[in-house]
Amino acid sequence: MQPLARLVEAALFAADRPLKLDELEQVAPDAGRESLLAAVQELRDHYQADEHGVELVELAEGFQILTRPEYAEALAQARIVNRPRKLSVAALETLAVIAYRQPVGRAEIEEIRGVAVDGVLRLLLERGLIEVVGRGEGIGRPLLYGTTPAFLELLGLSSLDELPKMEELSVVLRPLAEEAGE
Amino acid sequence: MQPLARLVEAALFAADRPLKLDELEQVAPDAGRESLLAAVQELRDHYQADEHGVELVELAEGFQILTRPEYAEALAQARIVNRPRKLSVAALETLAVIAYRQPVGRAEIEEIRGVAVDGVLRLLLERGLIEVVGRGEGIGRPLLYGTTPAFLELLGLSSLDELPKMEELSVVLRPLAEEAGE
Amino acid sequence: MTGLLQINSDRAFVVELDEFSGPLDLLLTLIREQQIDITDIPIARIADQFLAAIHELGLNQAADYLEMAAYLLRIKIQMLLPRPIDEEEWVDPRAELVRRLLEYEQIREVADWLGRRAELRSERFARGWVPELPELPPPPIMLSLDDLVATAERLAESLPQRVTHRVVPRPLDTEGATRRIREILAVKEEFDWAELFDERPSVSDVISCLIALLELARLEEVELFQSEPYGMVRVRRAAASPVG
Repeated sequence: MQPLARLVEAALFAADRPLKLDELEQVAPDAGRESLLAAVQELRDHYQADEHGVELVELAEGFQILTRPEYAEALAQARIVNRPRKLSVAALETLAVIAYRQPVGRAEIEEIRGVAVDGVLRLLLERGLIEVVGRGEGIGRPLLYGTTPAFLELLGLSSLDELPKMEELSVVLRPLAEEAGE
Repeated sequence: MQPLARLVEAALFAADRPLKLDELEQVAPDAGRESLLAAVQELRDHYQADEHGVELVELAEGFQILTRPEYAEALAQARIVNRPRKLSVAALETLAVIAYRQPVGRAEIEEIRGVAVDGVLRLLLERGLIEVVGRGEGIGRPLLYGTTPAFLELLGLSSLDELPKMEELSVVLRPLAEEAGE
Repeated sequence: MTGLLQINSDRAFVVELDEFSGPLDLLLTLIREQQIDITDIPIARIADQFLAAIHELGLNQAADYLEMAAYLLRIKIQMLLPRPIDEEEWVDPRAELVRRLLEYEQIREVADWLGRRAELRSERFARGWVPELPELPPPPIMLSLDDLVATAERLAESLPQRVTHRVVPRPLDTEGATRRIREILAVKEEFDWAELFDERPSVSDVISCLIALLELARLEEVELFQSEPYGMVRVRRAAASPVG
């Protein structure tokens, strides 16, 4: 392949979105649109002629390299794309706080974790691991969260009582009199 | 390219992480390990011979397609990619201790580095470079840490065996008795 | 004291104001700068230089550095004690320090190697954009009880539980208070601020409302006024307010 086609391949591969011609121009500022289009064409032809497992397509969003459609099923079957994912540390921490302190509101979770948790809460709600179990006292009557049966199922627990006891996490931040009295 | 090499290419393209041979076997259940390895080799040779902008590398006990290093500058300049932030010396030192002594607890890391490492450990955990791999003996049953596949990925290592051997290092730990006797 | 001042005035060594990764790093730098044999450290001199350096670098508040300084001074004193007549019995007080320094040097070498590898790796990029295959449900979640419990314990450990004087009140909820104020303003043009509360509001509720009101006043959404000194604070929808 020609140097420009190689650079175009690297750019299309590494980009986190389809690239328009303008964006390719930024990668190779001296090349000019004509030669860039020729390079794109060369790459497309190459994938075609050498019978690659991927192809170069042009959609409204720009140019992109995609796997050929005939492999979609094998990839999905093997969960190459749709593999089970571990929860992020942020999600896991939030889930741990909710599991041990439910029902618990957002403010309290944020206090313990020290960061905003909106995004994580939404994710956990969408994945059915937590649900809204009520509303708290106080201004705005905050939503309170708890874990779902799906959460227990995922952990292979039959009830929340089976969660290992964690005195610290269920007690800390409870009424201060207790702690201060130590 | 041969059909199996095409399928391997599609799988490696579709994944955003290194794929182990096991995972490739799931994509092509009837192929057998030998022919899969041959297909991987064919793909690697093809990228090399046809001078592609990407190459196939062995990484984190698997295989991954990555852009060639010579394009890093152009891609970063054009904001196609963000270069990962460099790890601090503190983080690298902590990783070094964990990599060589895993499973290892916080106290031991602090003893070797001579500083508190809570913050660094948290950062490394959050970035998924280390994980809790068990608990030690003794008071409080301290958490023990080990490195993750993401650690290998970050360094471009195919396995922990690629780390420099202790005896290859220029500084060699001598037994205490020897020094005391001087 | 004189020693310290002396070191400050004639600086035989060059300490860069770069950050050190810890006291061992600083110590090793001092030793290297002066090409000192690590197994025969002139401990009195190094201890003074270490103290001078952490003072100069503003590290004299950091516990790790202070601990090392104390350790060095302890060795310095031990070195001054008369040795037993029988030299065989004598254990060099510096032996442990030497072992730690060598061990640290080793780790440092590995850390540098890791850094170079990471640098090389950062020149190569994996696929940035992986389109979802059409019509796939979201990927299943992997979750283990061990992970959850380890995470919970890690969190619990990091909580300030042993600090008994730290009072952790109910968190303020200015967002909720703002919402409530806007709700009332949507139906009333003006109201007593006491209307914001239940019969027995908590301190944090009152503070939340106060902060919310001040913020809304700043944004010119509301006007606050009193009809007489010490009178009840009234909240009024501002003329240009988008609310309502």
